[in-house]
Formats: sequence, C-alpha cells, structure tokens
Amino acid sequence: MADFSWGSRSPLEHALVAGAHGARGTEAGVSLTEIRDFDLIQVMARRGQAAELAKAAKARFGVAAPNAPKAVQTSDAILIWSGPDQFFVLSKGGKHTMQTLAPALSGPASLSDQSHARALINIAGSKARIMLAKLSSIDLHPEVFPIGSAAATSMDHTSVTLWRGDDRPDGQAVFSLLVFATFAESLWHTMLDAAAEYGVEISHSEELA
Amino acid sequence: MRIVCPFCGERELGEFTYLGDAKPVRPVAGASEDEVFDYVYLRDNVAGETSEHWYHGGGCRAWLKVARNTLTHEISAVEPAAGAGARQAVK
Amino acid sequence: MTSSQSHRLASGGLIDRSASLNFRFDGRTFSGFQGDTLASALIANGVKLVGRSFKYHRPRGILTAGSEEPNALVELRTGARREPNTKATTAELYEGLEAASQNRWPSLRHDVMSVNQLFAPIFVAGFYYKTFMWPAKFWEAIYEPAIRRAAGLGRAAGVADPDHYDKAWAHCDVLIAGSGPAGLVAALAAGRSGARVILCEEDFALGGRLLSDGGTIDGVPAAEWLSRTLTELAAMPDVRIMTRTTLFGVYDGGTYGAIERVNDHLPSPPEHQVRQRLWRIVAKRCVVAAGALERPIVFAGNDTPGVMMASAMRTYVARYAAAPAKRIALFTNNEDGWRTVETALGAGLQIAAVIDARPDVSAAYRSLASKGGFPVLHGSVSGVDGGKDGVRKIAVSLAGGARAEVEADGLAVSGGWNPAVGLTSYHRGRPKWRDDIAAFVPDGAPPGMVAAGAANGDFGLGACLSQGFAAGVAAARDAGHSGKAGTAPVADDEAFSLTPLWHVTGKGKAFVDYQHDVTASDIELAQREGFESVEHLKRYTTLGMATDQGKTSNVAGLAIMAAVSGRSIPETGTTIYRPPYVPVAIGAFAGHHRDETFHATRLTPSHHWAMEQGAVFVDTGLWKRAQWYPRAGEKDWLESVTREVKAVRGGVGFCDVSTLGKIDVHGPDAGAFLDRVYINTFSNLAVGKARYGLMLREDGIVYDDGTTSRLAEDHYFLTTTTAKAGLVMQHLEFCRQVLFPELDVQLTSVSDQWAQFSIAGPKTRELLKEIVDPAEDLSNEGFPFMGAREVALRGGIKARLFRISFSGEMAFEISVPARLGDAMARNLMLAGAPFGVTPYGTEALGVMRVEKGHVAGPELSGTTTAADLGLGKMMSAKKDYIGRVMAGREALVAPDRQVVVGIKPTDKARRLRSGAHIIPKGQTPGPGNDQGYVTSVCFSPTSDQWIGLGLVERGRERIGEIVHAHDPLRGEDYDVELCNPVFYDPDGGRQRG
Amino acid sequence: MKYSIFSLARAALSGHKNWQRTWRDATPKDRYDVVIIGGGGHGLATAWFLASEYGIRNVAVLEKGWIGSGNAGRNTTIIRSNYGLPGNTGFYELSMKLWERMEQDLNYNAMVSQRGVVNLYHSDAQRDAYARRGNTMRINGIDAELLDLAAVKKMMPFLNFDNARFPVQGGLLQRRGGTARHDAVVWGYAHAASTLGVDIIQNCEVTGFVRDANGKVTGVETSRGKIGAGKVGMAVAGSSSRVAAMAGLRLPIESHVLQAFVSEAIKPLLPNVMTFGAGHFYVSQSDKGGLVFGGDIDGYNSYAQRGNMPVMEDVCEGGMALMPMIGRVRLLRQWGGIMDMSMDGSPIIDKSPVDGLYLNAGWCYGGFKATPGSGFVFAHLLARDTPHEEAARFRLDRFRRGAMIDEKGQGAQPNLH
Repeated sequence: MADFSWGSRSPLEHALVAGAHGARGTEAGVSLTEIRDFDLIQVMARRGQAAELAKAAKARFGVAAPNAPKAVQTSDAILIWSGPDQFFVLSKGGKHTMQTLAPALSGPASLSDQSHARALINIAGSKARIMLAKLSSIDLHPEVFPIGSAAATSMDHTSVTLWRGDDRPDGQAVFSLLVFATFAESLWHTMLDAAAEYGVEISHSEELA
Repeated sequence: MRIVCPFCGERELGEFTYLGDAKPVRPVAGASEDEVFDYVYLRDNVAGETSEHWYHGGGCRAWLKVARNTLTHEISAVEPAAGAGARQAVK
Repeated sequence: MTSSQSHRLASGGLIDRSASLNFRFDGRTFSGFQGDTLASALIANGVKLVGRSFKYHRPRGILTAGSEEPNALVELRTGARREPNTKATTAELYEGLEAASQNRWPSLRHDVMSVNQLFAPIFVAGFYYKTFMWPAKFWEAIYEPAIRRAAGLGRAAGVADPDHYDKAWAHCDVLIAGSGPAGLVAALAAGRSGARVILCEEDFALGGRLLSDGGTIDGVPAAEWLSRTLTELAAMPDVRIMTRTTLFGVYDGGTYGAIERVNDHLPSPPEHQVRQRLWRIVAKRCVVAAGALERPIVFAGNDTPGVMMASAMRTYVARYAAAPAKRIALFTNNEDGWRTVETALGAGLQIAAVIDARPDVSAAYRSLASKGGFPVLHGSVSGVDGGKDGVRKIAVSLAGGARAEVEADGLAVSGGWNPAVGLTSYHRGRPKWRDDIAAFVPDGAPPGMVAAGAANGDFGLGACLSQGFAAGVAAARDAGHSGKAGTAPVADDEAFSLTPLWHVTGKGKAFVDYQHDVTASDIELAQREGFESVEHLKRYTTLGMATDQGKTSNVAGLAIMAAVSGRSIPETGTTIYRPPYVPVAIGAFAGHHRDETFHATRLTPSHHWAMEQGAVFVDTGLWKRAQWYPRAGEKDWLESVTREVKAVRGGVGFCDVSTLGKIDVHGPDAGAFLDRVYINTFSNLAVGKARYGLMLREDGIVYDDGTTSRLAEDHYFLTTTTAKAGLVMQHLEFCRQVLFPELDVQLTSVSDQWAQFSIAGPKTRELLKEIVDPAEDLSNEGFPFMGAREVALRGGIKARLFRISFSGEMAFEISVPARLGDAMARNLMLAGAPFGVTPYGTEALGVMRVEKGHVAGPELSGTTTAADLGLGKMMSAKKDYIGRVMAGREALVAPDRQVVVGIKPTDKARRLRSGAHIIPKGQTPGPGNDQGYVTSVCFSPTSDQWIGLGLVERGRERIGEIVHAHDPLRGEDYDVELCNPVFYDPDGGRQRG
Repeated sequence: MKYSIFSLARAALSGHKNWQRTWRDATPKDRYDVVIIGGGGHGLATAWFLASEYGIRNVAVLEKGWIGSGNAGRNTTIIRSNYGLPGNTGFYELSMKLWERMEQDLNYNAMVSQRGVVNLYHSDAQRDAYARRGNTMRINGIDAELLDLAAVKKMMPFLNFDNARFPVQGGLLQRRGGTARHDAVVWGYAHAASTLGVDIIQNCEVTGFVRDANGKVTGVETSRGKIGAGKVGMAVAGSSSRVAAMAGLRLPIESHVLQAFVSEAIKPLLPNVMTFGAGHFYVSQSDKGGLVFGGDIDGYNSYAQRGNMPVMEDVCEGGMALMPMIGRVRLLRQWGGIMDMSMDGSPIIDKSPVDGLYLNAGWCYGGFKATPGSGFVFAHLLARDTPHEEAARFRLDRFRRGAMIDEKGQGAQPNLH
C-alpha cells in the first residue's frame, strides 16, 4: 500500500520568494505577507432570514456580524462582509469550520467552505496605499477607509475582498486581501510589479494578524 | 461612469456588467410565443431616462436596477434589482 | 564639440547655469542648461530651422513655447525609444538628449520633398478626391504608397517599447487643471477649506504664465508670491501637486484621465520605475484653470522660421534667457502683445518695429516706443521675406494703404487669446462666443466642472486670482468642506483691448493650420465646394486634425470660413472638441497589461506538478491547462496524445478538470430553481445522484451544459463548462435575484475551492481502492454509475466522488480541497503506479469525448438547439424553464436544420479537419449546397483513423450517406461518411460497468 | 464638372476659382417619389442607386445635420466581406464588388485601398472557426486564405511573437479587404446622386410621419416643413429606434456607443488591416499616417456619442499586447458613435409593418463596409417592393421566426455582438 502524504500547498507556494524584492537601498516601502492555512466559511442568509442569522451570529461570535462593508474582529475570528446578507468567517486552527459553524448557523443560513478557494495576503508599509492605488479603484484614504472597513471589489479585473484591520504597533495601516486561489499567483506578480519601485519585503506567516 | 451600489457604495464602471432594459417583465409560464418574443427581442431603446439591469460582478454580485440617462450617462437612482424582472409570484 | 550658446542671454531666466547639459540635434552637438526645454536650448544656440511641414515640406521653426506647438516636432531619442512627433517645446533637456528633425530627406536643410511646393497649385485641399482614379489598379500599386510615404510625420521605433508603464487611481474633492495664478489660488482656497485637492500641471515647473510674465501679487513680485504659495500648499497633507502631469480628459461620474510623465526628463527610467503613469482621478469637483492659448494671425509667409507667438517669445526670453531673435518686430491686434516688447527691451534686445492692427495704441506704449526708438506702424503684416534661415524682412500694409518694410530677424505675433476650452467641452458641449475678447469661452461644462481665470476668458491677473480663489472655495464647499479659506490674493488687471484680425490678404501662402499646411485659400476653396459646415471644413481640408488638434488654427480657420460664407463666427460654430487634450502614449493606456501580463493567468491546483512532469500547456480562456505530457522519444504531439488515450482506454489515467465551473446551490428551493434553469428536471434527482443538465438562453439556444449532483436535500453541486463558468454564475444570479426572487436559494462559486480530477479507464476502481478508505464501497452496487457522495481517503482526507464519465470509460471524478490538489496528483501517480497510471491532458480528453460523441464548445456554438445536438428529448414538457417558449419557433424546429452527426473519411488514411464543409457527393460546391461543416475532429486510436463530429443538414436522417468534405482553404477535397456520432461503446456498457 | 487630373490642372491655372459645389444645396420640394431619411453613406448610396440603377430620380435625402455626420463620419474605415453565415456572406461580397468599382462609378476618389484584412487566431478552436468561415467565403466565390504562423510572421514581423500572453498562431486573410476614406464615400455618393437630380437637404430633421386614413406613410414632417413621399426609407442607424418610434414601431435594436481612436501621423508602419483574436483591438494605418483603431463597444445603451476609459484602456491593452512597438506612438483623438446593435448582430433591410415605410437598420458596427451594398439592395427594395436576393435573409420577421443570423452566437443580447 502506497504511503500517501497530504501536504497542503498554498497557491502562492511557487511564486512567493521570501526576502527583498525590487528597489534596494532604503527601507522597503511595502511589505507583503501571505497568511497560509486558514479557515474561511461564507455564511449567506436564507431568503427572508437575515434577522435570524444576525441573531444567531451574535450568539455565536459575541459581536454582531457586519451588515455593511465592514470587517469585525472577534476574539478568535474576523467577520468580513462579502455581499448583501452574507459574510465570511475567517479563522485559524479549526475554530470556525463547516462542522463547528453548521449547528449554530445552518438554520437561517447556507454555509459554503471557501477555505481553499482563496489566498490571503497582508499589505503594509509606508507605500502600501500608493502601491494599492495602482491596483484598486477604491479610495483608501485613512478617513474614507478607516480601520474596520471592507470592500468586495476587483483588482486587475480579479474579484477580491479587501479590508483594513488594526494598525501595526508602529502606526502603519494593514490591508488584508482575499483573492481567488487560481488567480493568486497572477495577482501576486502584478502586486510585485506595482510595488517594486518602493522596495518590497516578502514573507509568509501562519498567523492571522 | 460610476455607479453607487446600494450595498458597496460608489464604484468604478469596470466592476459592473450591463445586461439591458429593466422594463420588460418575463412572462409567466404558459405565455404565448408572441408575448415571450416581445420580452426577449423588442426594446424601447429610449434616448433619455431609462431603467436598466447592471450586475456588480466585480463586487458584491448584486443585480441592480439603475436609472440612467442614455443621452448624458447621468445616473439618478440605483436600487437592488430583486424581483424587478418578474411578476410577483403567488406563493 | 559643443557650439556656444550664441543666443543665450547673459543673465536671468529660471535655468540652472551651473548645470550644463550636452545634447544633439540632427547629429550636431549643442549645450544647454538644466531647466531648458529642447526648444529653448535650440533657440539659445541660434537654431531656427527645426522641422518640415506635412504636405509641402516647408521649412518651419518654433512657433510656441507649449504643448500647442504645431511646427517644432522632432524624433526624440533613438533606437527602440525613438518617439516621433515629440514637441521640442515641451521636451525637457537632459544630458545626452538626442533629437532629429523629421519628415525630410536627405536632410532638414535640403529636403527633396520640398519639391511638393512646386505642385502647390494642384495640391490644394481635397485634390486627391478628384484624381488618382484611373486606372483603378494603380491606387494600391502606385499612388497610395507614394502618398503614404510622403505623409506621416516622424518614424515610430518599429520595435517593442522597452519601457514600462503603469496606471493608478486617485481620489479627491477638488481637482485642478493648471498651476497658473488661477489654479494655484484655487488649490489654496480649497486646501484651506479642508478639501482633498489634486492639482495637475503639465509643465515641470509650477506657476504657468507667472514664470514668463511676472507681475505683482499682494504687493510683492510674482516670484516671491509663488514661492510663498507653494510653501503653504506643500504643508497641506491633503493637497497633492502633480507636475509633468496633463489632465487630458473628463469621463462620466467625475472620472478624469491624466498622464504623468514620470521619467521622460531622464534618458531612460531608473530601474523598477515606469516611463509614464496613467491616472484615473475621481473628483467631486474640478476647476479648470488651464489658461488660454495665444493665437496666430494668418498672413503670407506666417510660417517662416522666426515668426513666433508673442507670448512664446516672452517665455523664451524671460523664463529661459534665450533670445529667439536679436532684432524683433511685433505684429499685434491687442494690448497684450506689447508685453513682449517690454520683456525684450528689458533683456536688452532690439525692437525693429511694432505693427499694430488697432487704430489706437495706449499712451504708455506709445511712450515706450518713443523711448525705445522704434516705430509703431498702424497696419498689418502682409508678407515675410525669409527662408529656412529665418525672417529677414517684413512687408507691412499700413492702415492708409501705403506699404512699409521692416528689417528684423524675428517676428512676434499676437492675434489675441483663446481660452483652453477643451476640458469643458469634452462632453460634446459647445463653447459660446464672447465679443469683447473675440474668443470662444466655456458655456457650461460636464457635471462638477467649472472654468476659472484665462480658461474662462478672463485674462487679467487680478481676475485670475479672484476667480480661481472663488472657484476653489465653491468647489470645496460643494464637496462638503467649508473651512476658513481666508481672502483671495489681489493683483491689478492688465488692460486688454483687441481689434479682431484673422487674416491679412496678400501674396503667397498664408497658413491657418501650420502642421497640415492648410492655407486661407484652402478654406475659401472648401466653402466654394460646399464644405461650409465646420465639420465638413475640418474633414475636407484636414484643418485642426494635426497633432495640436487645432489649438493654434481652429478659431482662425472658422473665422475665415465665417467671412467667406457671410456668417458670423458664432453662427459658423466650432467642431466637437475631443480628448485627449494632448496626445498620450498608447503604452500608458495599456500600463502593465502587455506581453505575458496582458491578461491574468489562472493556474489549476496541480499546475506546478504538471510543470514538473514536462506538460505542454494550452491557453483556455485565462487558464493554463496541461494539453499533453510528452515523453522522451515521442516525435510529435499526436504520438503523445495517442499514447495517453490508449493508456486510459486500456488501463487508467487522470486529468485535472478543476477548470470546470463549480457552484454550490443551497436552500429549500434549490431543486425548483434548477428546474427553471435547466431544460430537464432536477427536483426529482435523488440525494447521492448526479445528472447531466442542459441550459438554454431565453432565446431557446443552448447556453451551457454540465453535470449537477444532489449532495443533500437542500444542496446541489452544479458544474459548468470551463469557458462559461463566470457567465453561468452571472446568469444564475440574475435568475435568482431578478426573475425568481420568491425562491429560497443561495448560490456560491466553489470553483476555486475544489481540485477536481477525472480518473478514467477500466482500472479506475483498482486505483481508487488504493487511495480511498477501504470502508467505502466502490462496487457497481455500492457506487453505481451517476452516483455522487462524499468519501474518506486514506489519511483522513474527505473528498467528493462522482461516478461520471466524459471519456466513456469506467470513470470517476474526485474533488479534494484545492490546497490538496497538488498532493492529490502525486498520490494518484503513487496509487496508480501498479496499474500504469497515465496523466493525460486536454487533447486526450478531447479525443475521448469525440470518440464518445459528446458535444462541447464547437457544437455549443451559440446557434444550436438542444435538438440540433441530439438532446431534444431532454426538454421537459411538464414545466416552464428559461428558453422553453422561444425554442419552439418555426425556424428552430425546422426539419432541415444542421444537426450533430458523426463523420469519418472513407479513406481511413485521410486526415479530417475541422472547418471543412459538407457538400452532397457529386455536386459542385456553392452557396446552394453548403450543407454544414466539420465541428470537431481527432485521430481516434480506437478507430485507428481520423473521425469527427459535424453539424450537417438533416444529418441524423442521413447516417451511412457518403458526402463530400470540401476544404478549399487547405486545398483538400475528400469523401466522408455520415455516421453515428458515438464512435465508441455506443451502448455505454463500459462506463456503467 | 468631371473630376480628373486634367480638370485639376486646368483649375489650378485659374486659382481654383471655378469649382462648383460638390453637391447641390437643395431646398425641399413638396413631394418626392422616395424620401430617404438619413444623409449618411447608406442613405446617399440608396439615393444614388435609385437614380442610377432604377431610374427613380425624384428622390430627396433628408439629413438632420450635415451629411456624413453620423456613423459614416466616425468609423474606422474598414471594408471586408469575410462573413460566415448565409445572408451575410453574399451580401457583403456584393458590397465588396461595388467598392471595387466605386470610384469609377462616382467619379470621386474614395481611396478604396485593398491592402488586405487579417484576422489573427491564437488557438486551435479559433483556427477551426476561421477555417469554417474562410471555406464559406471560398464556396461563395470570395477570396480567403488561411495563414500559418510563418506566413503571419513574414507579413507582419512586428507582432509580438516572443512573449505574448496569447501567442499568434496564424490568421485568416482576405486580400481584397482593406480601407476606404469614409468621408469621401459620403461626398462621392452625394456628388454623383446630386448630379443625377437627387435633392440632398441638410439641416432638415424629420420630426414625424404623415399618415393617410389607412395608416400608410405618405410623407414626413420635418424641421423644414412637410414633405410628401411615395415611399419613405429610413437609413438612420444609431437612431433607428427613435425614428421608428415616430411610426409607433419597436425594433429588436439597442443603441450602443462604440469608440474609435486615431494616433498621431507617423511614417508607414502597418501594411494592412488586422484584428487581434485574443483581445478587443483592430487597426489600420490611414494614408495620412495615423493608426486608426478600435475595439469593443462600451457595453451599455447610449446616445451620448462618447465613451469611457475602461474601453479605451482595454483597446490600448490589446494594441500593446499585439504589437508592443506602438507603446510610444501617441493617441491623438478619441470619439464615439451610436451603433444600431441588433438582436443577432446582423442588419435589417425590409418593409416595415407600416405601409409606405421601409427599414434599413441594425448595422451594429459593420455598417461602413456595407455602404454600397446596403444602398444597392435598399434601392432595390424601394424600387421593386421585394427584397433583393442578397438581402432576402435580412427580414425583420426573422427574429419572430427564429431565423437569426448570429455570427458570434451570442443570442438576443445586443451588447455581446
């Protein structure tokens, strides 16, 4: 009997080369960090049951799930708006999976496992906004897109979910991006091209924040 | 052109896909060939204020009903298209 | 050797004399300074002849000092970076710059094509419409190549542009075009009010005309005020000043296009940087402070090198300390032109005379003339004596009828000023005429936009400041900001009195459109021939179609048309103004999207594994798919594909089919929903079963097909074709959200969630037993054909298993979460090793589907019905579904439609090709007997010959008939037999076994 | 006055003072046998063929602005007859044959330049579709050649063959395809039709139809008064729905904006007309030197005659992907036209359901190349009251019958054609 190994392989495994990229000499203006092996469940209210879902979600997560383009941090997950009457539950370590969420939410909602359907990239650095302006048509000015904002939008003609989590300790904004897995390598190269002139620091991480 | 998605806010044209006039209503089951022909093929093709179906496929995937002027491209209202193309079904 | 800067003034100017720059023009080396443009540096070196005109190849010099320049166009840079038609007047000087004149041969001074001037009496406007018609064949062979060679301006590089471009978005409350006094104070006012401001300036220096004309603002010299203002603006975090950036267009919803020349002032862009960047700016309000353009007067010889706009001459003298001439005459019809005299005198240059077309000259200027010792001639310039070395003498018609001559080496001309009405008119708005300045001014503007200062027809410095400031305050307020803006800076308004003068009649060619060689008599001819509408005038004479888009020519041209057609200028009207305001490199509009990054690339979960296997990839939409897996020693693709097919049919193989669209359909009404979108019924599908489904468009034509499985009472898993995945999702969302909102159903794309593999061949079950948990029953009873359920794999992985077959073999499709797709491919190789498992690509997949007679893309062509495809029986008569009614139209159910049929050459050695047409045997091919065509072909290892599918008139009734395959494109004609499209295992025993 | 090099030379001697108007400036008469609404290429060609082929000279062409001010004056000037479906194939070839004799017919140089049209393909599936189409052309007696990669490289060595996202594999060539000077086509037909007695009436907008008691159209109301007509033909592509609405008709047509672009003039760079098969881009170079190019329609209904940036960018991306040598060539001007997008992508030439009113509509963005053919068959319909055999499939009722002519296979969604 063959010995099967079921190693998980990130869609960016091939493209991501940790270290410096692009312009050198000064501090990298952009840092790109891929977060690997996360759980991502899409929760969609069933017809006419948005209110029931809101209640059930509040009970499950302790905070209200977003009903507008926002990202909400719970103790062990991030709830990200993904469309009318629907949101993502992003977590690590099996805390919120289809199995664990179904009992609480599957009455008023349909659940869909998207854990493998996306790659997750964090973007930070002093030039993060100017770099993102090459990719994103939405306004990321600090007052327009404050901490906790989210958007279902497109970059480079590719659908993405973008949100702004808590700032780094040094005060720099952090943008998080979910991109479809099969587009991830392509968008990654586009991001590197956009960021190269500012200098890029590339890494990957197993932690959400 | 920028469309104010009722769910996402104002977004760039490139995020949306156009379908067409939102006025024709899909005939109910059992409708005649003439009625369905009219729905599928004939258009007022208004020069001026019109109501149209747009899809926010590059965003929240909502179908929208957009009131737009075909002479100026100015958009006066946007609402979710839910049910806009169907006669209210009796349940 | 650098020649001395013979025409550089000893002092003054905004150039950095400590930074000397060498450059080459037409092979000669010159020097200039940092802060020069190519034009100012050429002027400083005494160069007058810079280019040749389009039609007559007349010698031309430098007319303006800005982006409106029609004459001084050069090929800038060399090799792959050669940029034709580059305006010397905006090209910034850099060390090592190389430029060449264009549209001349063999040299600028001795241009053979200037012989065209001899034919000028014939080469009038539109002459080519009246000749070159006989004999007809000569047009492409002789006339047109000659015309094409003569026309055109500079030469494109002809090789790929080595530089990079990108595109970006910006957002603001108030966008401002232009950094002259009106633009700067608009920025100041809006910025102080608390608005987010973006100011675009096409020049590399901020200040607009202040840089050339100076003046006094708030009691201090303009230069001091400018520096103070720029300091204040720089301190505002939400005010962004973009130099070298031209706002070129306004689009809907407050979206503006701007081009930033990021690195054009350097020999080549630094590493990792772009040459230019295209900006899409979203602004709530826009203040157009783009200024005005001085306009020429049309008179004989007005194109002689050394004839220059008066304001441009000021700019060269004051801003660049370069003297276009040493003895200057001025021809003006307005007060403003006289400022050139002041500037020139201040720089120590000589004034030969002022020719003023107005009856009166102000006392101040009269005394300036007497102090300066030059005559003021009341009259007009009627001719210029000179040539490629410039102006020598100027003929003047005096008001009283007498004539005079003025000796000068430069002639400054001012015919008044035209507000830059482009941006305000790009939504097809027409500007309105203002008599006091004899110019068109904006009449309304696209939503959110307003013009201020000279762009609005108010030329005085004081007016620019007050209007710009007010516009900035208002724009900020409209955008929701009402902070304290303070008060507007103040300045006096200069006098502006003008007597309109458009055209001075005289002997010799008088140019209206310099670059296109459109003369005053061409306009008269156009009128005579009925081309009176300004749009006809433009098209017939090409007036205003040159690279300056008529900035220097249009108003004069239509004034002349107005005069000859007896209408007023406003009655004559303007042509439609079209973006871009300045020509923009095509590369900038493309940005990053070129070469391999033209479009995104989608990769399957096993892509990198397939690369390791040496797969050849094919583009399928955005996907890269493994097409086949060549092995050492195989001589061509056919050998590899044939091996893969045989391996599957004889053993087992697998193929990554993750590219299929996959949609979760959830909810209590999921079955009812599917019944409405498919022609067949899904609500009665048992949990754990799969079914093939066909969708129509509402017009009754087949849209897409795929297998849909019921995984739970309220959960279906729908698959689409690769090509239609996104479109089907959009269509289903339309059905769900708009057509059938009463149904409780949810849709989610799970295309990227699952890695899906087809495992096919008689040994599939053996292979699967290796990898699936032994507790799972894979027997025909435990997992029958069209079964679908979740199974456990060895190692605790959960997978979805579907017993479906595209190949016609015993086959399963297996789905695992996508990040395990790579491992799945490796594990299938491992598990299948004992059975000789063979990975196969899309070609083998295609071969097996043709052998099996399954329809795919070429048959689902968007014009075929379900019945055409042989699937008419699937159309349920018991329910409504999308497309049902229209599918019943007479022509769609006609008996003579082309339907899917099998096709095989009667000569088994013959290759069949897609695209060959089917003609009845023994007939001569013609439109009347063209009965269909071959849609899909393959070499069938199973049949050991080429086979195919086709759409053939009444094909299914004609099985066994020998017809003719006609392929004139490839010079092939051969007999083929129409046959059952299912070439392989027609009763389906293998896939059910 | 006959145009020739001799008449030009003669005129030069008199300083070109003796040239007459290219077409007479007519004032409307009370009644015409045929009134054509629309002074574009199609309307003027129809008038000329009515006069020259069918002997009907009491004809007026009514134009709301200046002739050629619609799509005739804002297209990308391509002519070709490389269609694949019955109905289109024969019709466009009829048109091509008329292009080939136009200048001699009209005594006006419309610069018909048969420099070849190449449709590039980038996949086996595209090659097969072009093979099918090319064979259709050949079966209909039209020239077509399938080029392989080597032949494309030889003909257009400047394309991106090295690092393209979708590499070129070959092309379908029609050597007789090419370009024509669009404005000159309008002026040429106006010149020739006017010479035969046709009244060309500019600045005359139709504001309504005059109907008799039976509902038959007997004339038009215009901004210059009522004009009687034996028959009224509409050739107002872009505005077909608006004009038809005056007669109470709804058409299977939507109006969409198509943008076009021209670059600065440069020395000869492109030998022929080409279309990119992996993006939205087609291009040729005008005799003046500008690259004239376009792509897809913007995609939304519009009468605004201007487009937006996404399509502009999309088109330039296609251009750069195909031939990165144009990166530094500058785009000079963009404009937009209103396309009569029909529900199957093919035109409608037919009697309308209203007696006395005839339709020539739905040209999508193929109208320019159809100009002479459209005029010819529309004149036939107006003169004989039966469709010309090459236009027999362009009937209005084909949608109702299910006999669509859908080259792209996109169905009843105009913006996809």
